[in-house]
Formats: sequence, structure tokens, C-alpha cells
Amino acid sequence: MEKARVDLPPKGGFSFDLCRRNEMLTKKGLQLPGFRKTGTTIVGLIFEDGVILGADTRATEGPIVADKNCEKIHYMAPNIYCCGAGTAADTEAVTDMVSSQLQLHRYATRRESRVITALTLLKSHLFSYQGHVSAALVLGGVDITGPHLHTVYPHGSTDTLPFATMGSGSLAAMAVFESKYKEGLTREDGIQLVGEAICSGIFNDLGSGSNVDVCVITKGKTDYLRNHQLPNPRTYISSRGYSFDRGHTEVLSTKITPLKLKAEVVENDAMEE
Amino acid sequence: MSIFEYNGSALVAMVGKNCFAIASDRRLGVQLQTVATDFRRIYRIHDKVYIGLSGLATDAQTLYQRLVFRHKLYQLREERDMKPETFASLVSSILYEKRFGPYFCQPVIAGLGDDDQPFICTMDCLGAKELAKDFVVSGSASESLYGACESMYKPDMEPEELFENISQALLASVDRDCLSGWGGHVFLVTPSEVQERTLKGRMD
Amino acid sequence: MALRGDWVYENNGGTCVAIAGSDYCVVAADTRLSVGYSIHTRDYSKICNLCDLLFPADKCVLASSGFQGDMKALQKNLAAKHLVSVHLLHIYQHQHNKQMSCPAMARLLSNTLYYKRFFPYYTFNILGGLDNEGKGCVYTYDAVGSYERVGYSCQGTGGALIMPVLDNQLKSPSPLLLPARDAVTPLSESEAVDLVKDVFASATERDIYTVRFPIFFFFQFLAFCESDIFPTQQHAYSSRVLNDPNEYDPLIGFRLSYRIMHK
Amino acid sequence: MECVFGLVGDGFALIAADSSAVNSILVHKSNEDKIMVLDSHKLLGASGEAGDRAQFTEYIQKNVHLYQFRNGIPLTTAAAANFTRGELATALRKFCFGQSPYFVNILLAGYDKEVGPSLYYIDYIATLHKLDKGAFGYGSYFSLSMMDRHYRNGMSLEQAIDLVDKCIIEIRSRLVVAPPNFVIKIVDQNGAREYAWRESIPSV
Amino acid sequence: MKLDASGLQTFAPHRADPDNLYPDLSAPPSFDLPGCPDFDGFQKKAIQMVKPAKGTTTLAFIFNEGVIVAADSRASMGGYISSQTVKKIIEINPYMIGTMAGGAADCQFWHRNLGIKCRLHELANKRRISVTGASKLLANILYSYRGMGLSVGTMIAGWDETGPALYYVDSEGGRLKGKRFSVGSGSPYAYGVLDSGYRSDLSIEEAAELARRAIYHATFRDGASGGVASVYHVGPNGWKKLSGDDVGELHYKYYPVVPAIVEHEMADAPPA
Amino acid sequence: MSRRYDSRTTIFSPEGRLYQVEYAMEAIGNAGSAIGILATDGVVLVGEKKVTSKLLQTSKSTEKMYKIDDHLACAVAGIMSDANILINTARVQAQRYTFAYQEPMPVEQLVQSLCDTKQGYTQFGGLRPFGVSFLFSGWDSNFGFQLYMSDPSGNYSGWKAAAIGANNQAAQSMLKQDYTEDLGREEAVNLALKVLSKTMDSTSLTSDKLELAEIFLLPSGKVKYQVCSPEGLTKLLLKSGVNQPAAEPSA
Repeated sequence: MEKARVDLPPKGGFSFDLCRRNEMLTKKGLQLPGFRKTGTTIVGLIFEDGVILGADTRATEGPIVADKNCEKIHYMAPNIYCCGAGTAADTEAVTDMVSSQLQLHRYATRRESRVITALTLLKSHLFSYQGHVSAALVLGGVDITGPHLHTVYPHGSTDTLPFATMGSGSLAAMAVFESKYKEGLTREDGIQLVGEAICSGIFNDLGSGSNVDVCVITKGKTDYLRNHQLPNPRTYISSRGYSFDRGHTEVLSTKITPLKLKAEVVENDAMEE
Repeated sequence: MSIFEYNGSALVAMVGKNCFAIASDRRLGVQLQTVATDFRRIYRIHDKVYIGLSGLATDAQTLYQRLVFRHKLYQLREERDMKPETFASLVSSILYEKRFGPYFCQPVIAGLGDDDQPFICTMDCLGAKELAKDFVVSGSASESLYGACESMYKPDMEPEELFENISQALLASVDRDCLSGWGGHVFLVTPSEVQERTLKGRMD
Repeated sequence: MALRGDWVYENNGGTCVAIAGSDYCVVAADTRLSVGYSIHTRDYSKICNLCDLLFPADKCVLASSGFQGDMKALQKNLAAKHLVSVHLLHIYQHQHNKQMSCPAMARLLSNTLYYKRFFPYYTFNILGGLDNEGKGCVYTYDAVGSYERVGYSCQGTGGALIMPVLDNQLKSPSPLLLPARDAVTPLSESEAVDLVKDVFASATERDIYTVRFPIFFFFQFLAFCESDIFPTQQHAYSSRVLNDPNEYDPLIGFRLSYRIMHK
Repeated sequence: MECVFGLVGDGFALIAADSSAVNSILVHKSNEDKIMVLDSHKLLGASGEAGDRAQFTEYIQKNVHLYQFRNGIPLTTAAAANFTRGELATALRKFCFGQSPYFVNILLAGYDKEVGPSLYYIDYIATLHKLDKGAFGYGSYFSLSMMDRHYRNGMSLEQAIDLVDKCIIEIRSRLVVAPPNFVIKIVDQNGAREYAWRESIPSV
Repeated sequence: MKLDASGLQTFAPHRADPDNLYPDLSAPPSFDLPGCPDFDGFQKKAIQMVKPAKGTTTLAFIFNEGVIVAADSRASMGGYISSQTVKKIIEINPYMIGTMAGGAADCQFWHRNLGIKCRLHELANKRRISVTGASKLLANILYSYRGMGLSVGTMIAGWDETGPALYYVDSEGGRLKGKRFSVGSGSPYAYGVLDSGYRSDLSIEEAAELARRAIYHATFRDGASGGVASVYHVGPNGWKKLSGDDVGELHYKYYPVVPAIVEHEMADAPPA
Repeated sequence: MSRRYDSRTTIFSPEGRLYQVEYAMEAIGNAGSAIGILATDGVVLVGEKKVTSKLLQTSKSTEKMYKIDDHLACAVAGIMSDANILINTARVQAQRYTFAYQEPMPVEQLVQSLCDTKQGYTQFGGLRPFGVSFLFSGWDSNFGFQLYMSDPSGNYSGWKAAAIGANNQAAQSMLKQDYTEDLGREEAVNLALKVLSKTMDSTSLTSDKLELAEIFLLPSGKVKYQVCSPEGLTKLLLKSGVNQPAAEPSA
């Protein structure tokens, strides 16, 4: 009498079976919750021998900062990285999916992945979901044909640009880029410019904040400078602190369960006695 | 009223000196009416990984049962327990699978990884992972919990001090939320033992 | 910011906190005025001391978050009403410079808010100051005028973040209790300022509307203590402006100016 | 307007339910027995839309019987409750057009040798919780506080029935659309059976 | 449209000064109305945005020794508890008290207004206003604003020539004379306990305990009620506050908890 | 003549036999033997390990014994690859039951559902039967400790003691003589080792040729499935004097 269909080996793709119930719940007057969005300032630019990507590290749930140090620069391939803005779950999932597809593709072709492959995979996936998978991406990488920088919009359209910004802080960042970008930037100038663009997003856009992540991709070498700048340390630690003495909280009941320590695996010889 | 506030919930996990504590309120309500005051929101996956599920109670229960299903099979096949990081990815994929008809449930995962490094993480209802080094919160009282934990958290607390801080943060926050509270439930996990305590809170 | 058709309200974010002590009252508010995801200005004070030309009402201060347009209107309305009542007192009871005490101002504010009951001021107010015996008092309001005297309060987008910490630190038995229990010993003034700085730093971490701009952060305290027992006629208060607005406080890394009005 | 409530006493569990079958303003019948005997030691009190209630409870009853025939042993109360919750949760997700999810709230009372009496609360979105006293519907507002006030652990049958009568009187006096008649059923070690009717008007 | 705000007469001192220094402020204050076509839509959106404090449990009943009035002290805005120390029993005059349920601002303001009117009635007629009269005054005012979104559910209790009297007045214009009422989101829970324990021959102490117990049970089950259960008694010579107990402590008084037990669970390791 | 009837697994021969099933039983006869004994306070499973090269690196701790659920284990005799499929199916069935009822699956129901799967391959689908016999041991609240044996035909039966795999008839008859109702867990282990030593053709009995697993109740009432470590096994062998006098150190 068992119900065989519970948890069949996952056949991949989305399952929609809860939609009906959720619809009934919303009809009853309960509103759907907002999903965690990365307010985000993400940028990318091409410099003399590669691509530099930059991102802030704040994820927000409405007016509340859910994650003060999240990673928005996702690994796609050793030579390709991608910054994501929009619904946090979508950016994470779509970049993971495409990066695994690239990995399989590298095994099949035994060649370094190309940025254009990643771009096409991303855009077709996003297009097939008509923007419902809401991920706005800045895709950068250096492959056999040289450095590439693209932006991908949730509905699947893409641009190819020398420098690009996305997310709610893109206006602030683009202002910096428009005024200071020039062809053939050195590595240091590039990193400095990206840092400045992200900082302008962090300070002027409420959806962005905390720290600056930078990723420099050049031919054969990629270094991902996690928390390259920490412009917003916690401003004030109360000198008094909040120490509560033992027993300050009244407890109704306590149950203590000792754990087998990993070191000595208790091997019993039941037959000993 | 949002779906997350239908049953009301409050969950917080905090990291201490190679130990962690995870605490939740005990109320099961239907909007403003309190149905039960001994509802368990924190489940034990195995000795070193605990998961708290806040939000819609029915989804929390279904999600927990599916997680036990998947983790049991993993345990039988691998002949070892799942590491917290792996378990967090499992939860994230199960949630994201229902992207367009999601489970209304925000999990908080806390565990001791290999060589007993504490690991905590939370997700929104779509599975967007948020790994934190200090504390994670969720539930209808999450705003108050953010404020309380942000002030009360200190790095590298001893287990006893961690217990006091997390309890005070939880009780102070639920006393500002109509939909959660009615006592507290705290699991304090150190490499050598697990202490499960119920807190005496306001029952209004 | 284009007004959306008939909807005239906007939420400019920000947080304000007030703690009443035995002989002082600390009122603090952040200084950012933002709309949606962008910032209009970083230097806007949400605290106003309702003074007017003739009669500086230095006994209490109004801090409010929400729609700053309404706040400006409310301030003018309140200052005008205050002027009338003090002026009339002046004429008919020959009491010169008789200040309107904080509880009286609180009632006036409650009525002023309620007269807009059907077209509410979208402001969440805190009135801080000193009562007649010179003790600190804080009144907290909802938008349409329901008010209550409390020991501490905070309003605004960071309110829900800060309130539990204040509860935890300043917990005192409710005034409604009978047999009454004496209030717990309140914090000293410096401890109160320290607590406020800490809760603001925490709120800044987690609330995008509560300002945090490391280099320039105008953080206005107005702390009041009862001035010395002054003769009824002569009205004098000593206000020691602790430091000029540009003083850089190394401890908390931002510009700070607070005025302590001492007994 | 439907009221179902139940409580656990010393060695027994009882469920009381109103017995009026209504359709908008019409009372078709006022002695409709809404508490089903699930199996020898289980009672299932259900409230909700008439069609759903009959359909779903019978579906559960037949499956429980099938389990007993097939395996020779009856389901424990906990297993039956979890089974019912699982069916309700999956039924909520069925895609058959025109069939909106079941709108049924369930109180399941049972007696097992080792565990003794137990009462399970399953609401229409499949939230399951084991409790000592529970109630559904508009009547719950009145009976819950009444039961909070007078309920003791291990109450005798007489005390429990007296408490149920108090609740019924309270519902009749305070609930605007109060159902006139109630049926009370109990389950203890010698099985599930009807205990009494409380009729304020002769059943039509 | 200028509204009849006669109910709003705040009797500012009569001005002798003819030159009308402050023209607009001298007129009796009246309600500002939004100049938008859809008044109701505007109200709904404004109230939703402003979320005035709501949710409560109040009760009152008449018995042989007078009237017992009790209330909780929590104000909540949506899910957030804005205050746990709201005085919901408002002293109109030494012989009459009113309770606050529904919108906190509405109740506070109109009770204050009622207090002024009762005082004026005493000055004009040299005797205290009867409870019937006072409740009629409030009912008429609230009725004049019917449909504009006021939310008030209040009880006027007092002792006048006719002895103890209790009226229920709400913002829909209802006015009921009765012996036992409970108002607010927690009222059904309070009724449950109140009705089963009520007897007209209760002593003052028993009646106070019954009221306190009813408020406690409401705070236990209803999320929007909590804080302090205040109990007042109105006798022949006016009202007197009997008690104010924190419901958090009341719970552990009614349902004492066995002291903290430390339970050691057997280790999982099999017997060595 | 019988050749024509055994190519199709689902066809009876004129003598009323399913040749493929019998051939499967034959294949199991060559596999390492396994013995299960039901004791009063537990169930004991002992298995003979065929492959014992030191170069072998197994990912699994035991070759013959598999845990199906916390309260259920099985010993396998036959083609291991077939066994893995069935064991996985058994594990998923057990978890599905727990998912639906939040209770451990009764032992007999699991054995029944696995045997239904096996039986399917003898009646439809045109695929060869699984060449695997199982000894299922477990505990549940309805019937306490239980031991079942199932064979490729999909038939199962409950036993007090049973043997499968190489020369299981010999082992079975020995068990019949020595089995007594009131065997404790220790005596059951000794008996199993004794029987196994006789039936195994290998010269001396050392711990690397054997596997021992037990199901019993912890003092806390929880069921425990526990595999005996090689050292424990060597001690047991010495204590029960089973191995030959010249107990050379195990290679």
C-alpha cells in the first residue's frame, strides 16, 4: 500500500506541485513573502591583459540586511567568473548549473571553456523561463580568443561591453566608470577603478553595502580577491558589552546527552564478559 | 499577514568557541490564536547537525520528513553521517527544486563540521544559502532577533556564556512579537555533549 | 521622486531613540533622509526643539521618523499652537516665560496628531524632555496620537531592531503594577549615551535605512537636564554645548555633536 | 459554525463535535454524526466542508482497514495520524481540476497499549501536533480557554464530561450560530464508542 | 467639506482680544480631510500604512458589591508589540471609568473628550452625570463619525443614583446596557472563563480573582493581549484600583512549574 | 529436452519447474555461506567472506552484512551486484514507510515488499531473476526479534535459525540438532561460528574470513545493529575453541 511516487529519483527541473496550495493560501488573504534579493552593485571592465570583476557583499530581505558578507562573484570555470544580482537563489542556482555544464563540456572537448559558451548557456536557460528566473549577471573571462565581458539580463538578452555595471547600485558605479574608464588600463588602475565604482555603489545605494570583492582574470591566471576592501567595519562596540552572569536565564528543564567522542570509537566486545 | 506569520516562529543559531547553540520559541499558533505551547521547531539530524525550520508549520514538517528520508539513505550508503556543509547544500537543492511553488519555510542549519569547527547557515525559502560566522536568525521575530543578536553577540564565547546570550537574545526578541514566544527551547552542542534546555519565558 | 497619483505619503527611513534618566533625557536620531533606495541628504536633523521666536521651549524636544514632509508641517503646527497657548497664558495669567512643561506639550502633540485622524501625519514621534520635577521623561506615539509615558522608546525603520536590546538592558517593572514595585536604578548619563551609540551601530549594520557613513556622520544628541532651580520669574538655563559639530570622536569614528543641558 | 474539540484524560481520550449539517442558512439535519470510528481503538472527528469531510475521512478509514487486513496488525495512533497528515498534504497538491484542496480540520484520538490515550490535531493545511486538549472552528475560542481553566492531567471520565458540558453550554450561550446538538465519543482500552448525545432541540 | 465638529469643542478660554491675532487657530479645531475622490480607499491605505495600535482584552461585570472592570495592557501594530504598558482603563471621573479596545488613539482621545463633557455637565447641573448619560454622550459622538473608520469598543462603568451601571458603546454606534461584557480580540477567551465562574453573590476578592483569571487566560491564548492584568472595582463611593499583576508571573502562579530537572540520557554507546 | 524451456524465465517446464529460478539457486550455492540464528535477546548473523586478498580495498566495512534501517539488517548470499540493487530498493522502501507513518517499518512487511519485487522477475518482464538469497534480521514492536530467509523465487519464510549459500543443507541440519529455544546471544554466536567452521571448506578459521553482526536492544530500549570488529572476532574464535589447534597468526 506504499505510495511509490514519494521521492522518486529526482528527474531534474522544477516541480510545481505546491503551486495549487500556495494559490489557495493567497486567496485566503495571506501574502506571498518576498524572496531574498541581492540589492547589489556588480561591475566588470576589460583592462590591458584581461578582465576585472567587482561586487559588493550585501544581501537584503526588504529593508533588512540578511547577509553582510555574501559572495556574489561565482566561479564558472578556472578562467571565467560571473557576478550575480537579483534573486539570490536564482543567481546562485543558475551559475552553479552552467558551471557544471561547462565542466562536463571541458571533459568532452578536453579544451579550456570559452566565455561565449557560458553566455549562450545562461541566456537560453533564462530565456526559456521568460524572466521568472530573475538573475542579472555580469559575465567575465579570458579564453583562447582573448578577454570578454558580457551582461545578461533576466529575460535572456545580453550585451558585450568594455565595461558594465548591474544591480540597484549600477547607476552610481556607471558614473565612476563613465568618468574614469579608458582603454588599456593597467592591472593596478583597473583594480583601483573597480574598487572605487563598487564603493560609490556601497555608499550611495541603500541596496548595496559592506565589503568589496574583486576578481582579476588574466590569461592563465585568475585571482579572486575576496573582501579586497573592508570600508565598513562595525562602527562601535559598546565598551560595557552584554555579559549575563550564569543562571541569569531561568531554565525549566535540562537534558544532557553525552556524545561518543570521535577519537575513541567505542568498539565493544559484547562477548567479553 | 504574510504566510510566514501564519503560525509564527522565532529561530536563532549562534556560534561559540568550537561549540554552537540553536534556539527557538515553542508556540504553534493560527494567526493570533495560540494552539499549542510545546511545538518543536528544532530537529536533530544526527549528533552533530541540527536544523531549525521556521515559517509555515506544515511545510516545516514535510520538509523535515523529506530531509530525514534523504539523509538516512545517504547514511546507509556512505556508512557515515553527512557533514553540515553537505547537508546545507541538500536543503538548498530541495528548496530550489520548488522554485515556483516554494515551501514557505526558512531553515537554520547548525552543526559541527570535521574537526569540530562550528558551522551555521540559513536560507530564504528558495534556498539562497547565507553562511555566517557569528549568528543567523529567522522567523516572524527575525527583525527583533537581528537587532538583539547584533548587539549581544561576542566572538569566541564559552558554552555557558553562549547559552546565556542566545537565551537573552531570544527571550528579549519574542517579547516584542505577538506571534512567537510562549517559552524557549535551546540546544547547546559541544564536541563532547548536547544540552537541551527549555526556557521559562513569558506566556502571553 | 514622482508622486504616485493620489498617494501623498513617502517613507524617508531613519531611526530615533530616547532614554529617560533620573535627571536627564537622551534623544538621538540618525541624520539620513532617503527615499526608496537612494539618499536625498546625509545631513538632515530629525530632532527639532519646537522653539519659536518669542519663547524658546527648551524643556522638550520632538524626534520623529517616517515622512519628513509631514514632520515639518507637524513642527510648524505644534510651534504655532505652543506659541498661542504660551502667549495666552502670558496675557491672562501674567506669567512671563512660563514654559509649557513636557507632559503638557505631550498632550498638545497628541491632540494635534488626532486632529489629522482622517488625513494622518505619517510620522512616528518621540517627545523627550524634563517634567516639572526635573525628571527625564519620554513620550512615545503612534501616528494618530495614542501616547504613553515610558522610560525609553525608539521609532522608525530600525525601531524593531533596537527595542529588544533596550528592553533587555533597561527592563523596569511596569508602572501599572499594584502593589507597585520601585523602578530599577536607571543608567547614568554616560552609560545611556554609550548604550544608544551601541544600539545605533547595531541597527546600522542590519537596517539599510539607518545611516552609516563612516567619514561624516552627524549624530545629534540632545540631552537635557533640569537647569538649576530657577526663580519663577527669571528663566535661565545653562546649555553646555559639549563640542562643536566638527569634533571627530576617535572612539566611534564619526562626527558627533551633542548638547548636554545641565542642571 | 462547526465546533470540534477533544481532550485526553486518565486512560481515555474523548472528542465532542457538533452534529448539524448546514448549507448556507439551512439546517438540513441536526443529528449528523461527524465523529467516525476509524478502527477499534481510534476516533476521527472532522470539521470542514461537508463533501470534503465525508470523502476524505472515508478514504482514510478504508486505507487504515486495508493496512490491517494486509499486515494483520492495526496501525498505532501516531502512525495513523502521520498517515492522515501525509495524505492531506499530498491531496493539497493534487492537480485534478475543479477539485480544490480538502478543507477539513481533524482531531484524531486513539488508545494504544504501550502509549495509552493520545490526541492529534491536524489542520486543513496538514499541520500535525500531538496535544492534550485541542479545538477547531468558532467554538474553539470559547472551549480552549474553558479547557485551559479546568483541565487537569489525568482527569477522570466524569470530570472530563462535566468540562465538555461546560464548553457546550458556553458555546450555546456565546456563539451566534451555535449548533444545537453535540455528540461525544470516547476511546479507551476497551475500544472506541459513542458516549452520549447532548441535544438542546429534538433532532430534525 | 467642513465637518460638524461640535463634539470637538475644546473650550479654549474665551478670548477678549478682538483683534483676532491668530485667526485660524482660534476657531474650534476640526478634522482635516484628504481632498481625494475616494475617501474610503484613502482611509484603508492610510490605516494599513500607519497601522495604529490595536488588539486587546477588556471585561467588566456587575455583581452585588458593585462593578469589576479589568483589562490587559498590550498594544500591537501588526505582529510587532509596540507597548506592554498601555493604561486601558481610563479614569473619566472618581465615579466613572471607561475601557479602551480597538484603536488606542481613538479611545484615548474620545475618552478624554468625554471626561471634559462630563465635567461640564457637573458644572452646569450641579450633580454628577449618570452612567446612562455619559454613555449616551459617547455613543452620539461616535455615531456622528460612523463609517469614517473610527474603531472603538468601550465599556463605561460607574456608580450613580441608580447604583452600579455598565454600558457597552462601540464605534458602529451600538450602545448596550448589561451586566457582563468582554470586548477585544481576546474577549471570547475571557468569556469562556468569566461565564463559568460568574455568580452575582461573589465577594469583591473572589470577583477580582475571577476577572484577573479571565484576563490571564485571554492573554495566554490571544497573541494580541498580554502585559499586565489591571483590575478595578467601582463601589458606592467611586472606583478603586484593586490590583495590577504581570501575566507572565500570573501564569507560573496558576500553573506552578516543578523545579528545573537535570536529566542525563544514557549514552548511545552499547554496554561495554 | 529441457533446454527449450529454460530460455524464457517466465515459462513452466512440463515437470512444473522454473529452470531459471533453480539455476539461480544453484549460483547461490557456490557463494559464501551465511548463517542466522534467532536468540532470546537478539539475532546473530555470521557470514563467510570468499574474497580475502589483502590487496583488496573495500569501500564498505562488511562484504556480506548490510544495514537496511536502524532496526533491520540482512546477510547476503549470491551475486553481489544483484544484491546491491535489492538492498537499495529495500532501503528506499523502509524510508518510504517511515516517511508515511513516522514509525520504523515492521520487519515482515519489508521482507514481503522485497520478495514481491523478486517475484516480479519470475513472472513478467522477460528478465532473469536476481541470483541472491537473503537472511533478514530485525526487531519491531509487534513481534520482537525476527529472522527471515528469502530466495530468488520471491518466496520467504520465518526461521529460528537458517543458512544460505555454500553447503547450506549441511549447516541447516547441524543447526537443527544444536538449536535450543533458550539460546542467549553469546551461545548463538558460538553455535553459529561452530557450524560455519564445519561447513567452510577453508582450512583454518581466521577473523579475516568471517563477518559477524548482531541486532539487539540497548538498555535505553533502542535497537542497535552492530558489526563485530576483526579483533573481537579473533578473540571470539579463540574463546570458542573453534579454530584448528595450530592457530597461526592471521596473514
